[in-house]
Amino acid sequence: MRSVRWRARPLSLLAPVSTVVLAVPLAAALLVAISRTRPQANAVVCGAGFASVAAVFLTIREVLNEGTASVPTSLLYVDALSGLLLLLVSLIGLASVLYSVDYMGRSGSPHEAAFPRLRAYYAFVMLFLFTMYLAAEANNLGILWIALEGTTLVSALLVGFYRTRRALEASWKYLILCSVGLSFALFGTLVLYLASVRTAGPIASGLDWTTLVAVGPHLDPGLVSLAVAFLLIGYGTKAGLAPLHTWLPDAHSEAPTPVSALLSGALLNCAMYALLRVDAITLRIPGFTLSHWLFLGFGLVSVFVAAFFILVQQDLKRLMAYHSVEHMGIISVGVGFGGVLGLFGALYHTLNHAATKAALFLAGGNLALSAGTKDLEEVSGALAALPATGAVLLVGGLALAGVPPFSIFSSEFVILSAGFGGGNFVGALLLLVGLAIVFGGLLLHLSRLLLGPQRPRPFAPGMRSAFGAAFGIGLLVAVAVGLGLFLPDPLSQLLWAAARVVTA
Amino acid sequence: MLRATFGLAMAGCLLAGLQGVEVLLGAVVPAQAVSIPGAVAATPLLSLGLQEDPLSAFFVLVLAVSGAAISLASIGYVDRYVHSREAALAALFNLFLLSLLLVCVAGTVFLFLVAWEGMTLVSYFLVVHEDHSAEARSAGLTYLVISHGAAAAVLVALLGLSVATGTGQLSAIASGAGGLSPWVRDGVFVAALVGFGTKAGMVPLHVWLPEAHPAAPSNVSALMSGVMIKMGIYGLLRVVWVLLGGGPSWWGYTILLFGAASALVGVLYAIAQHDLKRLLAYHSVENIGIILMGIGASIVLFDLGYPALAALAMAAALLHTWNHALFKSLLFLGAGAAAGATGTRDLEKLGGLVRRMPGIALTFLLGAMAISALPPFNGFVSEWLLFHSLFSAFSTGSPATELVFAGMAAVLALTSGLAAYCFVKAFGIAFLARPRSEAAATAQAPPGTLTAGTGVLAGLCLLLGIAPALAINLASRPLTQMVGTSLGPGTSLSLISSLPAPSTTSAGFAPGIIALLLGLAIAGIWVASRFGVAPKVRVERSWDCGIDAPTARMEYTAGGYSQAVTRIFQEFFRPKEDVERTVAAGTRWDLLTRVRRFSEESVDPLLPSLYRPIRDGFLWSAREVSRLQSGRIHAYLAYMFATLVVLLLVLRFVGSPSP
Amino acid sequence: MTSSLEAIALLAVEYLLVLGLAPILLGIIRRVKARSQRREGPSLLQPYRDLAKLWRKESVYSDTSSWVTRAAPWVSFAALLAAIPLVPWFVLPTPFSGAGDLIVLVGLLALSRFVIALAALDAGSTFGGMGSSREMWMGSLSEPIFLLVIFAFGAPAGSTQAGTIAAHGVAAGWGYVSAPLLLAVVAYVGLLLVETGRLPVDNPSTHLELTMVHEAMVLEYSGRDLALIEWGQGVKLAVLTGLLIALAVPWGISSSLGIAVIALALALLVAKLAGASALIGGLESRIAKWRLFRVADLTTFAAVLALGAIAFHYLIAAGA
Amino acid sequence: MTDLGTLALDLAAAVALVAAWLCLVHTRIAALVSTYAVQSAAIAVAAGLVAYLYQAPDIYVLAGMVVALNVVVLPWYLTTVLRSLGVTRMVNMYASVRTSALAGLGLLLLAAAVVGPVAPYAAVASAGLLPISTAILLIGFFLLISRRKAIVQVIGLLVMNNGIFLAGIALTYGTGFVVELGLAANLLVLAIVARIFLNRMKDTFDTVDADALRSLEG
Repeated sequence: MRSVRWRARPLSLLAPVSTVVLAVPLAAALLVAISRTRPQANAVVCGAGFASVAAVFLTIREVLNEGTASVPTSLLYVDALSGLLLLLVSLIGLASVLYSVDYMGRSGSPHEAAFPRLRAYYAFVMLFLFTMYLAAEANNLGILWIALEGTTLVSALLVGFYRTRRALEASWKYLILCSVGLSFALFGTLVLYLASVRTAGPIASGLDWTTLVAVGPHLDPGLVSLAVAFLLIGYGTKAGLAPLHTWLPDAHSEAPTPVSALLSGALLNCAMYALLRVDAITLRIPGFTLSHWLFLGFGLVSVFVAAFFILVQQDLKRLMAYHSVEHMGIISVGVGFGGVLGLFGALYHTLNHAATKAALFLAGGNLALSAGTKDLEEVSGALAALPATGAVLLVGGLALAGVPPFSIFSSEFVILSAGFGGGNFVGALLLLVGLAIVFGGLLLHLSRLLLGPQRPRPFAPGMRSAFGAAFGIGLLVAVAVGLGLFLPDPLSQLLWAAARVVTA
Repeated sequence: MLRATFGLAMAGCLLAGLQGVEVLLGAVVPAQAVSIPGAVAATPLLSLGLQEDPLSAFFVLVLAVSGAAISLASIGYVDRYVHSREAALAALFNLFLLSLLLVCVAGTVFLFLVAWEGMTLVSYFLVVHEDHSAEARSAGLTYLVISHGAAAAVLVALLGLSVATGTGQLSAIASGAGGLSPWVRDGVFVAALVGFGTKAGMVPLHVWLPEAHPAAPSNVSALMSGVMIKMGIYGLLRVVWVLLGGGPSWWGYTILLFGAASALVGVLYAIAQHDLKRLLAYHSVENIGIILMGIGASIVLFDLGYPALAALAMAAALLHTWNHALFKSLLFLGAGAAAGATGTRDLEKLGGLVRRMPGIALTFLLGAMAISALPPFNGFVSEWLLFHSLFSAFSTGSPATELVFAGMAAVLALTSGLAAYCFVKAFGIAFLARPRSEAAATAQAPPGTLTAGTGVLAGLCLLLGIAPALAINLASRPLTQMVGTSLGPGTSLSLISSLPAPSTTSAGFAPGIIALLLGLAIAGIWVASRFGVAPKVRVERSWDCGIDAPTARMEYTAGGYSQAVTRIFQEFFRPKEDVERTVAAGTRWDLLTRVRRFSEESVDPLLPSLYRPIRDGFLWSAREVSRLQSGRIHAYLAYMFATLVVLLLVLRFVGSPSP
Repeated sequence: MTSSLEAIALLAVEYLLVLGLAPILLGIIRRVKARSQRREGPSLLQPYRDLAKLWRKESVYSDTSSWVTRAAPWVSFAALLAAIPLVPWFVLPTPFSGAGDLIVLVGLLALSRFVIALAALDAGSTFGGMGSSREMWMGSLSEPIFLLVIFAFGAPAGSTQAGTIAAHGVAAGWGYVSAPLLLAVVAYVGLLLVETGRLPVDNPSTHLELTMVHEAMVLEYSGRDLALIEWGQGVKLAVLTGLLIALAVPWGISSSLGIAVIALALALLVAKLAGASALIGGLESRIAKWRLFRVADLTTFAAVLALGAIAFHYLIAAGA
Repeated sequence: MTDLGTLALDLAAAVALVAAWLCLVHTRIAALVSTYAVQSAAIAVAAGLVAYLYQAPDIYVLAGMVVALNVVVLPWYLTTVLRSLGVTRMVNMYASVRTSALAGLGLLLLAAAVVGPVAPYAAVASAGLLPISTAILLIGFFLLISRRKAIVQVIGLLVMNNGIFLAGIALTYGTGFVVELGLAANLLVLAIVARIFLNRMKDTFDTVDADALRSLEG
């Protein structure tokens, strides 16, 4: 933590630290591609994971001090909202990379991959992280779109990494559905640009966030609402909002475990981030409330649809995937409630959900490894058999269900306060009902999975001496639990600043 | 190690209790924020503050006294009867106490909710701790899910108040809630009644209670039934009286009616139970109903403009809260001793335990008399107060109120009569006569601390029955806090004292004198029996109509005992009878058939008729909805298409709705 | 207000009176029933002889019974003794009137019933269980009626204290008589039959297994314990009859402590008690025993009457 | 700005729209590919016209890029994919040709109805461009929904992207060079990634019928 105390300036003599954030995964991808041995590749990705976190911390420090971080080109822009996404991606990235090493990277690891394939896997993971960092730092909405489409392309390959029939099916659906969705997003972006051009004239920076925010109050509401419709369908698909979420359970359940964690914890939030940027622009238009109703509507539909799927789910990873739909819905509802409190709650929730869900996916991977199946019907009594993994699943599961004192409860509390405070009683009540159903569904599964009688077939030993994986999961659990009652000042500042980026 | 843990719990309870007494006697504890940097700074909504006002202190005291006794009993109980994961049980037990305490002293909405859900969660783990069977898990899950729904209602109530008054501090809400619109107040009331009513076990939201309480280890059952459900009462009082400052009459009538329904339904189902702990659990429903009747009556009387009478009703509610905490903890501990020593909770397999565990039997009997509202025990005092507050409606001159209240008094009397019926059965079948099973015949005496724990509680039941002024004095500050007036002077701390007679009626009750009379009468009989030649005493077999040796199978069974009531309330119980007959060879007359086996069970009709359909409905729709994820990418694309088209059409033809 | 010494003296008189008269009330009822059946019947003093005989006889306990069996008659009797001062017998204000009101009286009767019902289960015989179940069942049905009756009697006086109600009646004179009072009295009589186990609810003179209630409970008792229980029955009858008298026809109860007035009040009381017992006996000899479960019908009807009395109270108040 | 120029622009857009409709009625994949090429060419022409009419030289580069990528590279690439997959030439559709054709008309009407009110805001004089590009987008989407073969789905995606290109070029004078280069690169990568999966699909399932992928449900 001492590194945070460094002044950011000396480092920025070479390049702004925000650029370092982008450069690290890109460089790591190259290094991995030319690595010769397994330990080399493992070392590179682990190093990149830690380096990214360090660079992100420095960037955030700069953001907190200066308001924005310095960037080499006007195509990039880093403010508190970006900083939050960077933080998320780097943390989940680190945990997932560390897990990957123990899960499939080291020789003798349970899912050990052949070296050339491992190399490709690592390179793609690094590229995946790069595209997400790029999304966070993009100023131009076009670049943002490119970065998100890039995440689709790279992660589709990662989803299909196992080359099984199911993985192939999942990745194909993921590719097509998200590409179609993103095509709509692109169309929406163009319409937004059209609105910008009509207001600010045909300038090259017309798609820049900074420009759009500046001209925001003068944008034409008709064009913007058309743009919002397409952007919401587009990025909403990627963010997993129902009924556009159909790719999500497939991709999350068939991807390798660390990739599932990345998809759920980081990728969905990148799409939500794009939506927030759009929302921020529309918020500048006086009297423009359409996007709030859309966020609210999609959010509630997502929560309820997910709730039903959760009730009858039979696959561990799909269960978690539907919880991602649910929580993206909650975030969306928070955005829909609006106000700086609603946004604060939504962003706080983003952080909490990312950490919790990633931890759950990784621990779920452990469980699937030991149990030899993801089928919920076939696993029970895991808490006694696998105390550590079981405990993480228990804590994570309860946190996910919105039980205090874990962090998700706190953010849901804030979101509901924003709802009641903003006069959205019906919305807030519906959200509560949805959450109650989800709670029931999740606990139904958890109680059998963890507390039920031990199944006759014994559990296999999981990963051995997996310190990295343990560290990664521990880090996430610490975040998921700790943020419930304790929000460190810098983080709280970051969240408020990010919320004000959207609302101010 | 285990001993130390429970010892620590007991010490903690005693300390908390002392603090509570201090507050109740007039000390003022300043509200304070727990200083966690960041959490408070992030948003005032998420601040964690503690407060201990008189109402909190009263419930802290309720918790502390029962908690200390249960902790004492737990030392031996866990040592003897819990055979797996004792350490986890001990840890959870202490966490449970902590969460209960936090609920009482939470000073902010956020902390209250955290503690509230924490309490549910910890107790859930305690419920599923002992037994890994599907039934126990299902009981736990039912409990957890219903409680969570209730917590959502609590959240609505508190958050609604919080945002309406713009503060998360409970103390600040109270001062800001006066100016709220009736709609908001009514909404908060309904949400609070649903939320807290569920936790308290109010009919028809009680279904979780008889499932969950018996499944837990008995020391935990004692804590759940004795203390945890009181937190529902605490929350209701906190919201309705302290935060909202009372409400319109219909709030009171609503609570009164639900209370009466709880009392009656609770006791009737208790009678039909043959599982000792389930029986006790249903009695919790009954007693919560009695407490709710007091609360409801106080709201009505306050709204009619009689704060002194409202104070009387509220005193009844508070006193009964404490009394129930004492005797229900005692009874569950006693049941735990019986169940632990015999390995069964089935009344039909118990019996004769009075000889195997005389100490437990005696204390259980005292607890049973207390819960049956018999003088000179504490249960009678609080019910007397409640009868009185119901009677006092005569002085309000409102015919409707008085007729309703008279009806309620009849319900209350019926309830306490049936409770006595039920406890004669429970104690008589479980502890008296011949053992009905091998296990009961060979039961070991329970550990000393367990008996000591029940002994302490039994002593308190008697003490508060003889000198209720002790408790009423302690309740006077909470009473003043809620209804603005207490029960007036004349309450002294002497052991023999008279209950204050409200000025409007000239009724009086001096529990001390009644106890003295009882004592003198018994002494008199003893003296009389010393006169003359003491006749001989002989011990013989019971009369069995001349059959050679009476056996346990000839005893009256629990099922047989409760027949009298289940028969006349047949429509209500809808018992499922299972009769197996064999017809004697060569006859076709019913008279010659022989009933081989007869079993009867009464299931709570709310479970199959109200809750199961809801659950099944959810599952059914979930299965239907989940067919949407058909696996066909074309379908998925079509969803997307449809969404887009709908969105565009809405945009075009409806436009953006205004806020 | 009376001094405490006087109060204690009056209390002693009350105890002597009630304990002494209790058996003879049973004797009167039996005699009236016998006469109505054209029998001579036992002497009025026969109950005293029975008690004296039982007091000297040896006690037989079941080998399965415990201390509950031994303690129950004492506690039961003591509860009835404690109830005696709660009833205004012959003087107002009643000595120790602060000790309790009619609700306390209900509680003490319940206590008395509870312990005996428990003891009935102790021996492990089938009859005991049956009697216990029935007795407690009837008791639980009678309690709400008792409360309603108390409310109905208490409403005009604004008190649940028997002494206060009686004083109200004495002061009001003929104005005390009203329709609600009549309804309440009828309801109370129904209650009295149930509480004291008279016909048509229970037949105290039967020992037929299938019909007995109270007798089934105390089947295992003998000797002094049985004496206490039998005597207790008499005391209970005296207390409930005395209460009926005080509430329904309170006139004649002395309001001062002069010797002459007290003596007159005492004489009146004895006469009223004897009359009431004779009435009960007469009533009993005119009805047959009902099926057990029809008791619920009786109590329901009594409840209707009592609630009607309360409603009437308001009708009259509104008319006045 | 001349009327003639606007007319030419409209004509080019109309050709692109007709090409999209044709995609709906073709039953052979090869024809689909060549129609796609024609449509791309029409869009390239539109781009050139915009560049000429508005003196925006960078749009020439864009037009060139469209020609290179959408008219030449992608159709060629698709053809090789088709050949290497060795699938049958038929399209295999859920909706019949007649239904599809009517749907094409309906989608145009829907696009007109929805974006019509805001169409006059288009930067370029022709008010028809926004509805037409929206219609092409929707028709591409419809192709994706109603055609079973995975490769046709890729073509549908490409048609959608053509609609977006048209909108981007004709309505907004382009969005900046870096962005457009990125878009094009993405399209190319998409095609490559799709081919990877198509090959695997062929190897694994022995078909490229996307409808065969239905084991993940619930």
